[in-house]
Amino acid sequence: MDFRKRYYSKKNDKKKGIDPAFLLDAKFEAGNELVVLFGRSGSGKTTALQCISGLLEPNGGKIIVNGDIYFDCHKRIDLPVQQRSLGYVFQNYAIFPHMDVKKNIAYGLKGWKPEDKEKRVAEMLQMLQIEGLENNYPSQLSGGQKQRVALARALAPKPDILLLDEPFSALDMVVRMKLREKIKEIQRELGIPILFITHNHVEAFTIADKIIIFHDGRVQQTGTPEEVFYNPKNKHVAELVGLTNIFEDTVIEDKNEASGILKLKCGNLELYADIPDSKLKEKVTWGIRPENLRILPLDESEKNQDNTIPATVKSIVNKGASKVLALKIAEHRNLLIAELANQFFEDFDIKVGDECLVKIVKGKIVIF
Amino acid sequence: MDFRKRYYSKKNDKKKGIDPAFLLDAKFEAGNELVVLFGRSGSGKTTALQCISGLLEPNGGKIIVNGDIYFDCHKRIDLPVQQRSLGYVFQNYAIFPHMDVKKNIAYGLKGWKPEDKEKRVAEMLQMLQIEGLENNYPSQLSGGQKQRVALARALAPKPDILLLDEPFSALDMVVRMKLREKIKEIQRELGIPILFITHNHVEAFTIADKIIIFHDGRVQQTGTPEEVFYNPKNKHVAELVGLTNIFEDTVIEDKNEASGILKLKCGNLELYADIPDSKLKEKVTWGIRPENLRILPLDESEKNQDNTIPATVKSIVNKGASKVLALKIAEHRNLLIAELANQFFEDFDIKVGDECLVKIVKGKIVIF
Amino acid sequence: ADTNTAADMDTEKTEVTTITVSAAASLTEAFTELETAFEEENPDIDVNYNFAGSGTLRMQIEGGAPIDVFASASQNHMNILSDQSLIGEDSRKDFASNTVVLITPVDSELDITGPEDLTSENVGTVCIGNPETAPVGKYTVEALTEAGLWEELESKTLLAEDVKQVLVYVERGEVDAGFVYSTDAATSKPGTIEIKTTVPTVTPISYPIALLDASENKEAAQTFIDFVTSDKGRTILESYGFTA
Amino acid sequence: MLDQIGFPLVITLRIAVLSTFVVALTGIIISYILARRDFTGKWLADILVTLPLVLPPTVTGYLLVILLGKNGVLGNLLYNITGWTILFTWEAAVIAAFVVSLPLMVKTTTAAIESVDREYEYAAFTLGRKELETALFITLPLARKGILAGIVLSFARAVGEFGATLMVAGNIPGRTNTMSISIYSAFQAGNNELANMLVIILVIMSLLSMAITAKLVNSWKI
Amino acid sequence: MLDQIGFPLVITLRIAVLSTFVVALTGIIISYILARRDFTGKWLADILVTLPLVLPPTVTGYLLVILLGKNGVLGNLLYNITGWTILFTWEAAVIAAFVVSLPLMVKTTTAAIESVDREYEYAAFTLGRKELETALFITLPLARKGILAGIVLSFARAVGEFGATLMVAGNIPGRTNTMSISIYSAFQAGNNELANMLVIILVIMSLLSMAITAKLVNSWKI
Ligand SMILES: Nc1ncnc2c1ncn2[C@@H]1O[C@H](COP(=O)(O)OP(=O)(O)OP(=O)(O)O)[C@@H](O)[C@H]1O
Ligand SMILES: Nc1ncnc2c1ncn2[C@@H]1O[C@H](COP(=O)(O)OP(=O)(O)OP(=O)(O)O)[C@@H](O)[C@H]1O
Ligand SMILES: [Mg+2]
Ligand SMILES: [Mg+2]
Repeated sequence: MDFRKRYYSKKNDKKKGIDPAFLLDAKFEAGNELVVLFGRSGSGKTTALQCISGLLEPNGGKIIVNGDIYFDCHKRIDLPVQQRSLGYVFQNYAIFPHMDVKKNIAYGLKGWKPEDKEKRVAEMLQMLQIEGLENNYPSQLSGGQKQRVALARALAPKPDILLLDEPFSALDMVVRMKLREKIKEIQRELGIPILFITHNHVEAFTIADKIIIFHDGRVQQTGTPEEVFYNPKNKHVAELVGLTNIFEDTVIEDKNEASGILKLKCGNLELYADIPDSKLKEKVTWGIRPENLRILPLDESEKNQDNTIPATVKSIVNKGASKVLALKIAEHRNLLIAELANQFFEDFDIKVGDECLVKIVKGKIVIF
Repeated sequence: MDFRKRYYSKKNDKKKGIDPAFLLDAKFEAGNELVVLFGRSGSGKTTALQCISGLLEPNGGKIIVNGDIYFDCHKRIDLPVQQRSLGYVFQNYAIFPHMDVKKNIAYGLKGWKPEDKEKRVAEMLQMLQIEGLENNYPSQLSGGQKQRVALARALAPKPDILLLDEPFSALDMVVRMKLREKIKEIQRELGIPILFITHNHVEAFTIADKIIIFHDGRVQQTGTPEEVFYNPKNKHVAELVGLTNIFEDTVIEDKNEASGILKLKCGNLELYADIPDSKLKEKVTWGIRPENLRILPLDESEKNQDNTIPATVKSIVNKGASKVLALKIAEHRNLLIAELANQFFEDFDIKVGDECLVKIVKGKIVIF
Repeated sequence: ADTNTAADMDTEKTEVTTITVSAAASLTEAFTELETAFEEENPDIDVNYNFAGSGTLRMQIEGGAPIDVFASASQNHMNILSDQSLIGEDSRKDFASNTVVLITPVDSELDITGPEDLTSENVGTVCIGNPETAPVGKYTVEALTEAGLWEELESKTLLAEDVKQVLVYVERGEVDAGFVYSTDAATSKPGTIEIKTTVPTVTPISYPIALLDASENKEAAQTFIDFVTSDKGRTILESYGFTA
Repeated sequence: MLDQIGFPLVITLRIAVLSTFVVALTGIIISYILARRDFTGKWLADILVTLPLVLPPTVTGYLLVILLGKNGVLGNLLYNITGWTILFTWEAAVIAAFVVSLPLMVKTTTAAIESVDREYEYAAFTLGRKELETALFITLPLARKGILAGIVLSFARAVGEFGATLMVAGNIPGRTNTMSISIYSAFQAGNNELANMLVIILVIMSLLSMAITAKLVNSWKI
Repeated sequence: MLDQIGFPLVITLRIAVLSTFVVALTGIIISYILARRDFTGKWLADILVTLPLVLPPTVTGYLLVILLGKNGVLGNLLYNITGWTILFTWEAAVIAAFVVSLPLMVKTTTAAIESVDREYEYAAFTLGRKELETALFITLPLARKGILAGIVLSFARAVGEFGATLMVAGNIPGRTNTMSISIYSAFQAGNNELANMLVIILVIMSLLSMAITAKLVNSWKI
């Protein structure tokens, strides 16, 4: 897949040669796997799905799914939506308001025998836990129920490719977990490509075979969840995957064994990091995930260890299973954010205002 | 607040005396604090907000906000929506399709001076990070952008009560985190009640002053996030707050110091737990959060400790910052789910199929 | 220049009375010319016409329309008003008459010279006015009945709501023959119809005119009626094909 | 008297129902195309369709006579092929009713279809449904309020149609005298009693038919 | 000739514009009430509004004459108060046009308003807007496609109106001879040249006006 789509804010802008308001330039591969499209709101994920589905005509490039050319700008191919055998869950569901749940779900089952239809609908109802609602009209459904009807409708005809635009956004965790499993199962069973948009980190990480990061209409990085989450390529990706501690510093020492030394800008602190290839005196952006920071008691013996710096606790927020600490480092403007399992606090009682040591684990530092 | 609302699947059902398809029976208090409504999809959260807003007329009960009677069945009071001074973010946004972003946001600013309006709109645009989109029409916005416009529109007039129906569901984590802070800030600044619906655990936990758990139209539990998440009152709440390990067993020994002993049903294992008041031979449902399970190496010396049982690892799923283990306990049908920070696995290498010990921390066991 | 000043002085002196005359549509052109002559003679009276089918005019009067004079194309409508005492009986006069003619399309291949030829099998549809709504139809039916042809012809007749409709059908060759007033035949598109013969009618076709009882300008209205029935008026009407 | 009422009633119903049926069908097709397609000359089509509305019915009738008469373009063709002249038959009245009520149907339905959110159509496309199926089962049912309004207006107009009908169908007692024409005749003849009776029957008939149509269209959820 | 065309053109435009304006206003109000309110006798209101459509215009005209004439209920009242008879004035033509085009406006607009998602109105309510404001700035703009269709239909109908107008306003040259009536007269008098000319002008005028209306209404986003 490699296509472009331009949006203009006014119709005439195109003719007038005004720059488009938004330009999507998407280039990625997706095999028969579950691909998560991940990106900021407004980065072009929905637009990408719409181009693939054929609901939007790209301005250029080509879209090939499993060898079938869906769209090719040069060969002037533009397969009609109907022939693409899609299952598409729209971000706003778009379930038919004049049909009840049953009819909505059965709508894609064209040419099926009535009893097969019946069976398939029942299967879907059960899978999505909306049994008992089959005769409700959309106006009689809750938000999450609507979303599940949209999912059921898209899944029912066993399509050749699934495009899911934030399909679980309105669902509670219990259904959501079950459905994540189901979607993975369906992917394995049917061996089809599934493109999945989500804003949920855990969802992206657990469900994806591959994650594609969008930013401002451009693909920034592609890779397995581990690659993308643990080794973001640039600042945008890093921010997106929750690598909250991002700094910019200068390399002050270059080691032979292909690792360098970074010096924190506003201080006299020196940090060691593994950098594949960096140049002396070069400015680099580096970061570390909050859960990769270690907190130690203010113990003089540890103080002089590599990458261990004193800090003051500015705030502690309980997230349920873990706590997030904001740490002020001496002479540094930005706060360091650390996340630690609640269990940790059982052994180590720390409160706002306390002083402690932060260890920035060398191997976990990411350089962009 | 204490009101009832019945939905009938057909109009005539009411007259015919058929049971309503759905009955909401909500009874809760909400002061000037941030209250999260938490519950399964279809449990009546949106319905509750709609009753409070006045868009639905409850079938009975009363709704009093800050001393103002919004609705009282007996006194026949039903304050018009317009006089309730609400900010309501609809689950499906409902932003006006024929107005651009600016006009949408300014729509509630009736009677403001033009320059004040202008200023407030600019403020909102900036706060919600949708600057540059002010002249776009809703059809030219992405899902998340629409949601932010809906939020901006509701917040702009500085209402006396905020009703937010999954206001962040379509937003990426970066904006979401900022907006969580903003909403808390607004609550503190204006000192108004905010009712907030979300399906996100972390969001509920971090943002809420108080959580109200809905299940099937009824309020199950009310309390601080800690109370609700760590001490769910019943199975429904437990499931909802992610207390995934739930079992039913019989109390086989009752200790004097007000704690009992539980015996796992299908095994010869004995577990100790703190139970406030339990009766011998009584069946109880108990559970433990996944992050409160400890995994230890299969070390004979530990084996005979209290609440420590051998188990086999069935699956390991990486969630990004932590891993979820499914553990098979000898002779027990259900799997135990444990969640451990990734950091833990650095010291302790465990793979699928490995045997290990699970420690069910006594103090963390919850009895319903 | 003299008359001008006289007229100017007149307008200053006497107030102009406006009268409304409802006249049958077939009188449109004749009455329009009549107005100029009349107003020249009576500068203190301004005539407004209201042209429509006689039936419509009658219904307007029944409904209480502010009309001063009614000039009908049929006695029937005048009679209906008379029965309701809506007209001034004394003022009722016949002021013009007309004749019914048999017309055919100009390219007609049928050999039609008179009404009796219409019974021939070759003749298809014959168009006549609806006797209930168009006076011409009533006269036609009477004439055909008198000639003993009506029973035979009735099945092939097509009723038109007014004379113009008959004319259109004949002009376009949609029917084989039709009966219209001679005055209407004169207005047809040149070279489209052929007048075969004048049909003798049982009752003479006379146009009655009368003052309306509800008129608030009876004097001026009577002046107008007098003018229409005067020699001057007659001459103008005759120039448009009406017979006196 | 029964005869004076019975026949006009039957023929009027027949003409109105048939013409409304045809108007609804063609109107929906034209409206769909106008609402969902872009083509050069769209404005022309729009104008042609609206035209019969601004012309006095008699003029429309006259134009139809010119078109359908023995010597008219269409009429001549028809005559040469079938030896049949449509003028002065009740079928001609159907055509007249069709022409005068089509604008009502098209304008109303086009607006209704344009107001249907295209998202639903797209959803149907992704479910493998062709445009025709989508139009039938998604677009039109969603536009049914407007379509119903169009049908009711067209039916009422067909029933009340008078000027153009008179011109093309004539008034052949026992063949083409519709209610409207009969009422007109009765009024013109000063037979107010009959006229009033006919008006009452016409009104009752129209209301009944409209109520039935409304029921039918509103239940159209397919 | 200019006089034979100029006056009818002006008077027709004046009548059509005025009546369309009044029809649009009252039609929108009636439609809003029909679409958004439940009351006993709603069906009756619905019927009364649709009625003028099924009656032949001449009959409608006749009923209006009876109502507005000196001896009519309204006409008598008016006469007693002002000493003025509305019959046979251009104002009467406005009333006739109003009556015959109101059903078109109401049916079309009611359908359009009913199709507007109430959610938007609710949103406006929560933002403190009264129902009237909401109707003006939310409901009606969202229904504007249907409203436009209604206005165009009403305007066209007012321009083309003939039967009822002739009945209540008469055909008084220089005072009430509208385009339609002039065309009819010219046609009756066999003055085909004038008739054709008038038809062409009528058509052009209507199309222009409709185009302008469409522009106006479509830009109505407030
Ligand atoms: N019709 C349009 N005209 C102009 N700009 C548009 C149009 N539609 C979308 N856009 C812009 O294109 C960008 C991409 O939109 P898209 O819906 O693809 O975002 P997204 O990644 O799906 O975001 P979200 O997560 O919020 O749904 C947005 O910034 C949006 O403002
Ligand atoms: N008009 C209606 N008629 C009948 N039942 C209805 C109607 N509207 C909603 N319901 C039912 O009422 C229940 C509660 O709906 P509600 O929208 O309040 O749920 P919710 O808690 O907001 O769920 P979600 O998280 O999915 O948005 C649902 O089970 C729904 O099916
Ligand atoms: Mg999107
Ligand atoms: Mg909801």
